[in-house]
Amino acid sequence: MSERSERSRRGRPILDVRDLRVHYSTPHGDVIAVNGVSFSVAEGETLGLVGESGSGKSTVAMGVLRLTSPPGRVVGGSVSVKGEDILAMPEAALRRRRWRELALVPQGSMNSLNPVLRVRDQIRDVIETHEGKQPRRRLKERVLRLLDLVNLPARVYDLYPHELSGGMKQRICIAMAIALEPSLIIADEPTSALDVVVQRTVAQTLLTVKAELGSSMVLIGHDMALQAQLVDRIAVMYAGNIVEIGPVRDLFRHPHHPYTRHLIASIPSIRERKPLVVKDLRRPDPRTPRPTPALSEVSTGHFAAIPEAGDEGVVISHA
Amino acid sequence: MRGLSLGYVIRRVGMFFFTIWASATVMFFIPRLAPGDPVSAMVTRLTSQAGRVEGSAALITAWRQRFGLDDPLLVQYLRYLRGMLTFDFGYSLAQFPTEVGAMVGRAMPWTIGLLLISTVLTFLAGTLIGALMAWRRTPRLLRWFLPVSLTFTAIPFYILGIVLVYVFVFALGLFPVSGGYRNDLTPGFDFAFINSVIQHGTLPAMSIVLASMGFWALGMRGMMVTVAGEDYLTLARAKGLRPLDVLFRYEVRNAILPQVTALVLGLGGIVGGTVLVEYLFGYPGMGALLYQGITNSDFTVIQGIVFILILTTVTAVLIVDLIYPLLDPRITYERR
Amino acid sequence: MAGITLTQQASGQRQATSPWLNPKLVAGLVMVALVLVLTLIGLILWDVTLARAASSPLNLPPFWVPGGTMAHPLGTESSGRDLLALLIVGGPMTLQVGLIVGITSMVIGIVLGFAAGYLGGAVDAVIRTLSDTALTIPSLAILIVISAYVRQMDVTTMSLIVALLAWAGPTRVIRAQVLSMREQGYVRMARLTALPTPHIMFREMMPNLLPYLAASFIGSASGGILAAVGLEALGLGPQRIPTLGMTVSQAIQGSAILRGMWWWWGTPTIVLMVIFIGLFLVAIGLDEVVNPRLRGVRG
Amino acid sequence: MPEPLLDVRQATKVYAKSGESTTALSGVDLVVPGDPATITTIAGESGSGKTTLADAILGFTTLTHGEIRYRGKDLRTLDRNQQLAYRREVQAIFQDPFGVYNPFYRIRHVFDVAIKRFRLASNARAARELIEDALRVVGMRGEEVLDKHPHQLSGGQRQRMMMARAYLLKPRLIVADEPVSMVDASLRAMILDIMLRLRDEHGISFLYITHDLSTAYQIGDDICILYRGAVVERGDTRQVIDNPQHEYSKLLISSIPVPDPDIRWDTSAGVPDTDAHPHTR
Amino acid sequence: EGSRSDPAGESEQDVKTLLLDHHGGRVQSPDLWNPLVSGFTNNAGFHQALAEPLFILNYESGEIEPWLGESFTSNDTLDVWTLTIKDGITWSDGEAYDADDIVFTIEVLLKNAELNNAAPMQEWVDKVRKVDKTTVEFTLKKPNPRFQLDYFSVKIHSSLVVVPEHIWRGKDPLTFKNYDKKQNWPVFTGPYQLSSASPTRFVYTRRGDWWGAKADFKPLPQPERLEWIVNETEDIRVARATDHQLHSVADLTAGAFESLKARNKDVISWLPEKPYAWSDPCTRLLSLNNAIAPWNDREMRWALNYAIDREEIVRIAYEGTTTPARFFYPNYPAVQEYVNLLESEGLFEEYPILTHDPDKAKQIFESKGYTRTGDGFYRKGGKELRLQIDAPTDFIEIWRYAEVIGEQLQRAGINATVRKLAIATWGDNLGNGRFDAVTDWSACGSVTEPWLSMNLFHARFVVPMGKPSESNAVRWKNAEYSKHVDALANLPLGDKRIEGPFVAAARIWLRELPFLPIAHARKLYAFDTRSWTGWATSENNYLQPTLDWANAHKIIHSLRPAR
Ligand SMILES: Nc1ncnc2c1ncn2[C@@H]1O[C@H](COP(=O)(O)OP(=O)(O)OP(=O)(O)O)[C@@H](O)[C@H]1O
Ligand SMILES: Nc1ncnc2c1ncn2[C@@H]1O[C@H](COP(=O)(O)OP(=O)(O)OP(=O)(O)O)[C@@H](O)[C@H]1O
Ligand SMILES: [Mg+2]
Ligand SMILES: [Mg+2]
Repeated sequence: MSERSERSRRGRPILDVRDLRVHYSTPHGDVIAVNGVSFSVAEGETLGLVGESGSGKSTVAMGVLRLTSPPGRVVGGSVSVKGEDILAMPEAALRRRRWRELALVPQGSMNSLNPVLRVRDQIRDVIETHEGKQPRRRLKERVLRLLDLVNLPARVYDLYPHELSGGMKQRICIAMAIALEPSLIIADEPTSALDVVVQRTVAQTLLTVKAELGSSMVLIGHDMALQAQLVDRIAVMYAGNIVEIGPVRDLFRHPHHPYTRHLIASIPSIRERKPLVVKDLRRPDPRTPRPTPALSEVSTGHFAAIPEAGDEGVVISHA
Repeated sequence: MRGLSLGYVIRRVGMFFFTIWASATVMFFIPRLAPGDPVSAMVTRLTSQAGRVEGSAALITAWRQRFGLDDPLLVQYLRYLRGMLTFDFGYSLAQFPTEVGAMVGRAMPWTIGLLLISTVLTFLAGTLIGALMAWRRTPRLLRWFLPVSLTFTAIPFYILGIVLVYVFVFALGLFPVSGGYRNDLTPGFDFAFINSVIQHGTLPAMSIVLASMGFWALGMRGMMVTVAGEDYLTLARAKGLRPLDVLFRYEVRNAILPQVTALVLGLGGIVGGTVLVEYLFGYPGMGALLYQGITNSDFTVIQGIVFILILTTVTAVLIVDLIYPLLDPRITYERR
Repeated sequence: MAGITLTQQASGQRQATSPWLNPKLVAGLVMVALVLVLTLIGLILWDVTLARAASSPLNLPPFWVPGGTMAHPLGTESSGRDLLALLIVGGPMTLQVGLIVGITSMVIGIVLGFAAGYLGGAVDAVIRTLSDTALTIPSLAILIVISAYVRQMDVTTMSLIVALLAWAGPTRVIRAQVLSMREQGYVRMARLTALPTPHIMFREMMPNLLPYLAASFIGSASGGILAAVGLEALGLGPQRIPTLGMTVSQAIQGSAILRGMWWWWGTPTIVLMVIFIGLFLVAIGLDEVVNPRLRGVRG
Repeated sequence: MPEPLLDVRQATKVYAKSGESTTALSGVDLVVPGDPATITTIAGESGSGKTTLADAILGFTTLTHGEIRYRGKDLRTLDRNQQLAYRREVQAIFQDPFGVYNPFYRIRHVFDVAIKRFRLASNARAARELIEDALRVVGMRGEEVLDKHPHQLSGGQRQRMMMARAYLLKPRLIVADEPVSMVDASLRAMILDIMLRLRDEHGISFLYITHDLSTAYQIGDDICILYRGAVVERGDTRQVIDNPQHEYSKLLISSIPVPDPDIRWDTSAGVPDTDAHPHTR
Repeated sequence: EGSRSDPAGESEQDVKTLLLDHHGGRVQSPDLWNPLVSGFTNNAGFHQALAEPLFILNYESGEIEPWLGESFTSNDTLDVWTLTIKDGITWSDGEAYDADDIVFTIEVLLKNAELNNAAPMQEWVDKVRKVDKTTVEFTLKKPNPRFQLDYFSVKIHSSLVVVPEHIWRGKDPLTFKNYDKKQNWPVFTGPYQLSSASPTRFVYTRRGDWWGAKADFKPLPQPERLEWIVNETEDIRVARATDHQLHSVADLTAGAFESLKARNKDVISWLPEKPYAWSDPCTRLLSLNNAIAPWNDREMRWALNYAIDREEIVRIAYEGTTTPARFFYPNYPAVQEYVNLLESEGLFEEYPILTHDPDKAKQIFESKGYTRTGDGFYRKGGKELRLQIDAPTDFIEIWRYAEVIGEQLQRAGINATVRKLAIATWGDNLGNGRFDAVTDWSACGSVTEPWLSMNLFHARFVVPMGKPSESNAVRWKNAEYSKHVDALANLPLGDKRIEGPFVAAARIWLRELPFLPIAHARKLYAFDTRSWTGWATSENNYLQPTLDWANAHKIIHSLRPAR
């Protein structure tokens, strides 16, 4: 398959997801949240994962991390990190690998911090779990440096999560994610609550860390501008599938799938005020089984699903 | 302190004294509401041994006078308040002239020792079981075993106690049958005495632990279940924390909060003792003392014990209120 | 890959059926219902006046033991009561005690605990003082006073008395919980909707405490049954027809274990255990039902 | 000048904590005119007090100093009926769409209670229609979401439901704290469009809290830039963005990422040193 | 206990130690050794091992046997009594026990109304005087033929205790604890001294210097150590006795006793067969409030009597360990002679008190205008016929028979309820007349002579409702009965002249039936013969078997090691 040849062109893939399928069971039948998603991330690469809200991005992230929890379950596919199958690995082995190789910035950073532990303890937890006990002073310095990296004041060290603003919590999560300098960071909307100044700082931090360590990143997000600035390749999800994937420049210049085109068109501008592009999307019922759309290479390394006759109607202009 | 303002602390401490006064007042009047007094109890009890007590009317009058039971209630009440303020509980009316203080002093260490240890053990065991019942990673075998361990809670306590006595004392001869320690030993901090105290305390403690563990477990399980879906647990798992760390530092730490309140309340109440345990095992504690006090209308004994009970409970509650913001940083006592 | 699907599937079974069909809940309800139904049938088919003292020969073993008779299939005890009749009459009474104590103390505890925690201020101060006072009063003292004034204690009165002193603990615990819940997002949401305070307390906050409340309810109910037995054993309860707990404690007083009269303490203990375990399963099942995040989590 | 809808004067909030205290807001003045309806953007640094301000307006926190007047009346002096009216007229979309749903109920609950409380519909059919209508506006269908539990929705879905709810209530003022931070560009456009329509067709004013200046640029009328708890710049949105005066505003605007992979983000501009927060004592 | 972990010690101990059961509940004041105050627990070894009585009433022979006392005689007018004690008695600290101590004790009692036995001493004693070292003379205010019997002879349970003057002088007899380990207090005359006391166990060790051995009264008793152990539940008592860890167990139920016997072949009781038990002196009653309707009507009381089935009560409440009572005297040969006299007079045919006859009850109720309605209860004028029976909570035996009576009355159409009350409330209600009926033992007093119990129902004791009564709480007033009782009062014990007025009074009592005797009290003692023999039983009936009474001295002296 052509994707394979594409892979060999770029470096060794650090993450390889094949035909991942995740379902949520509900009383009214399974919700097919991820319907056969395949992609890979090369060493040092940043892959952007964008897509409609509810298209399954977070579910993919959780699947990759083997954190799908009931009622969700992985019904098929494989995920390998550095060539090892994450999904088949014994729990203990996986646990040791977590965070050192696979870190996560969760989407709900607001609720992802333990409300009864201070910031310092939550960060210390990861460090000490994976690197063993450390002298208090060294540890504190290290945590403070991390906080500084995400532009947080030192006083945050002693605070509890509920004493932080939304953006601060999100930055705590980021600081935590880079604490162990992991080889792959999955960041689920890591900067959605940050002002652009901080966003930029944090993005830079992420990039620096990445560059220094040669780590890779999957950056889930909505902000196409941010994606344009940060990622190497970009994958577009729609209704549980990747409908287009390719180098960021190519994709921005030549979007193929109607949804991608719409996405790019609706980016607001700061330069001029223009009428909002509003379209009504009609998605398939998430419970009906549907085929995984075949991707074809539209240009080098740029794959897109050819919208079939029915799919054309996916995007309908707002009246 | 976190979440506490000075004003709050002052108000709270004021309430502390108010509550003590209110409870003490209630407990002054309650035992006096029923007909009968310690003297008639004493005389009736004497007749049960001696058939009849001659001149009982004269005896009753003389004692009532001596105990001041004929004084106006207000006078008695003021006398009582003064006594409580100075921790002078006076003489037991039923066991006159034994001082209430001495009786309580004799019984209290036993009760506190036994109940403190067993309450804490129960709490730990029950909470742990409850946590494991709700934990995803609990081994299958344990999963079956845990609810089974709780069926002890379903067996009426006294049956459990008696079965323990039969099995461990009479069938196996592992433990002494009753009492607090061997009588041929003098209390002291030597090995023989402590060993004997432990031997005597094991069965009563065991029956308390087995019988009430289930309630803690159920409560804990309920809270674990409430916490289980939280996002921070997912992140904790993603962080690769050791499963036990996730369990204790994240799940249990959040789920345990109401349990702690209940525990502190329970600890505050332990000086009240457990009548049934002490009865079954002949344990020389406060529960039996209070029970005898109540059935004999021994006002001063009731008042003495209940006053200590009030002090400890109200203090425990005060402590809960003051430390709770430390346990749960989200709490504020800010008025809304 | 086969391995994956296996491990993953184990934790997420399909739940196509209604959550109310939760096996634990159903099993628990069935156990409690079984006690009720069997006793109801018993009320029709069996002569329950045999539950009174002096109505039957003494100390008969169950029918399958030599010496037993079908006239008293589960045997009799040493006051001349028929065990079967005792179970039939005592079972529902025991449940009644448990339910009255559980419901009353929980309702009071919930109302006061929520009011104190959510409203704070003076309400909190008053409720706290009341509950702290109640915590220190030995129920025995109250019972002695009350029993001196009523002609005869009945099950309801006694349970109410037990309950009236059992609410303080739940109140304090619930209050503490509410304090930390009241800053939750959905509570704000409800305030934004200008929902009346009782609605916020009981319809928004309370359901999220349900698992814990269910557990405390079971705790209170069975605690109530035991407390009642304690009082009955001291002679302060309803007397003529004993509850199950009372039968057991009379068996103990009558040295049933010593005398090898296992049927005397054994059968009521079994029924008691069925009730307790039934309630216990209901509590566990209930929180799986009401807590949507939990469906499928085994416990 | 007609009486403003909302008038915040000298709002100051200090979080006190053993020994140290954090000033989240210091002397913020803010006016939201009601007639005609406007969208007032509040932008600013993360942690600069935006949410705190919103909380104060919504009555979830009390100010240390200052007052908030709604239609000329101090919020603290409202009686019961006025309070109810205030709730009816001032609604919010919260920053964190994860905690605002009661995990116990299905999604429909937030709609149902609002309809019932504010008597928006006379019967179930009408209610259902109202809801469907509101959902359609945010690109969702009732059957898809109403019977789900909150944890079954994605972040963006939850945020849209919040918007739908605010739409349904048609209040006078909506305090929207980062309402579009978790939705994709296409939906974002859709939601912003709703805001515009609400403003224009229904006369609903917005306090639009965001860090995304490009969206503010598209729909905002006035803007107010908060920095470390204080207002550093205010004015007409377009004027401020096109020609910022304050150092921080300039920095903020220059940091906006460009949606073009070929135009690199200007990463040279300095970042304010947050460690030296002046308002932390 | 603990002996299991020390088997060598056990056999050693077994030979010399006597283990006795104390079942009055734990003793909350183990440091109180003042026998004059009522809060003192005297039967955890005190009056069995430490303090010796002057005389012991032997229920079996009906004789008063001397112990510390030698003789106690009165003048002809029964108002001067002379007590002579043995020579050579010494207190445990070596001081002599003499007339001074007795005079001192009596004077203390005359001065302090709160003390035990103070009331009767104040009622009777005018003067007490030392004649010589071993002789004391009591001058009474009025004649009393029972002066020795009632106060100095362990008639029931205990007796007046003499305290050592040299220790007690100058002490406040109300608050003096009389306990000091260093000085070997308490000081009394018995052959044992206290070695340790706790709420659940009392240990006494034998004194080599006991006066009785020196004075050739009796040799030292065989047990070297006595232990009274508090056992709260019957199960534990039985289990311990099964294991030979208790040699004497008091007051067992039939079932417990039978199971003990089945496990421990060495166990014996007073009677070898059912009812096993020895009869306690206090006959169990159903007392009715004669001051309130409808129970102020003698026919109604008789109707109740017909409704009650005493055989069933004995069978169920007592599991056959006692016998029905037809009169309020206990089941001892001396007083039963008087009851037999009533039988020979035909009184029990005239008043068939033991007859259970529901039809008769029905007739009476109907003749009184009661009709039985659909719910099974009699009514008159719309009012239900009710009877509330109060029983004290912690006297299990007393409420067990109350419950059976309740059931019987229910069957007979009376809405009878049984209520258990705390002892203080129960006693107070009883004294003040706040009751319909109680199950009690308040006719208790006579054991060898007939007057005492009869006198308790003398009309002069009747006080209005709401005032505490000393006796006759049933508030039964019968002048004629009282006159006959008065005629008995000053006749010497055993005098033939007693019979006439006795039968006359009994006739009135039977006709009126102010309260119903139900059953003889029973006390089931179990004795273990593996270590010790010589227990008092019906076959070896040198004394009543009451080891918790002050007469236990004689039993302890009679015990012999079995091996
Ligand atoms: N409960 C609290 N206790 C102490 N400090 C608090 C508390 N809540 C907020 N703060 C502090 O107040 C400041 C302002 O917080 P706020 O949530 O208003 O910021 P924000 O402008 O909404 O930021 P963001 O855009 O990141 O959400 C922060 O420094 C925060 O740490
Ligand atoms: N527990 C669940 N039960 C049922 N359906 C679920 C559950 N969790 C998520 N879903 C559904 O799965 C789909 C994918 O959700 P997911 O959270 O992966 O979306 P997303 O792409 O991350 O969206 P967003 O950008 O809005 O966060 C959604 O339609 C959602 O409703
Ligand atoms: Mg998502
Ligand atoms: Mg905010």
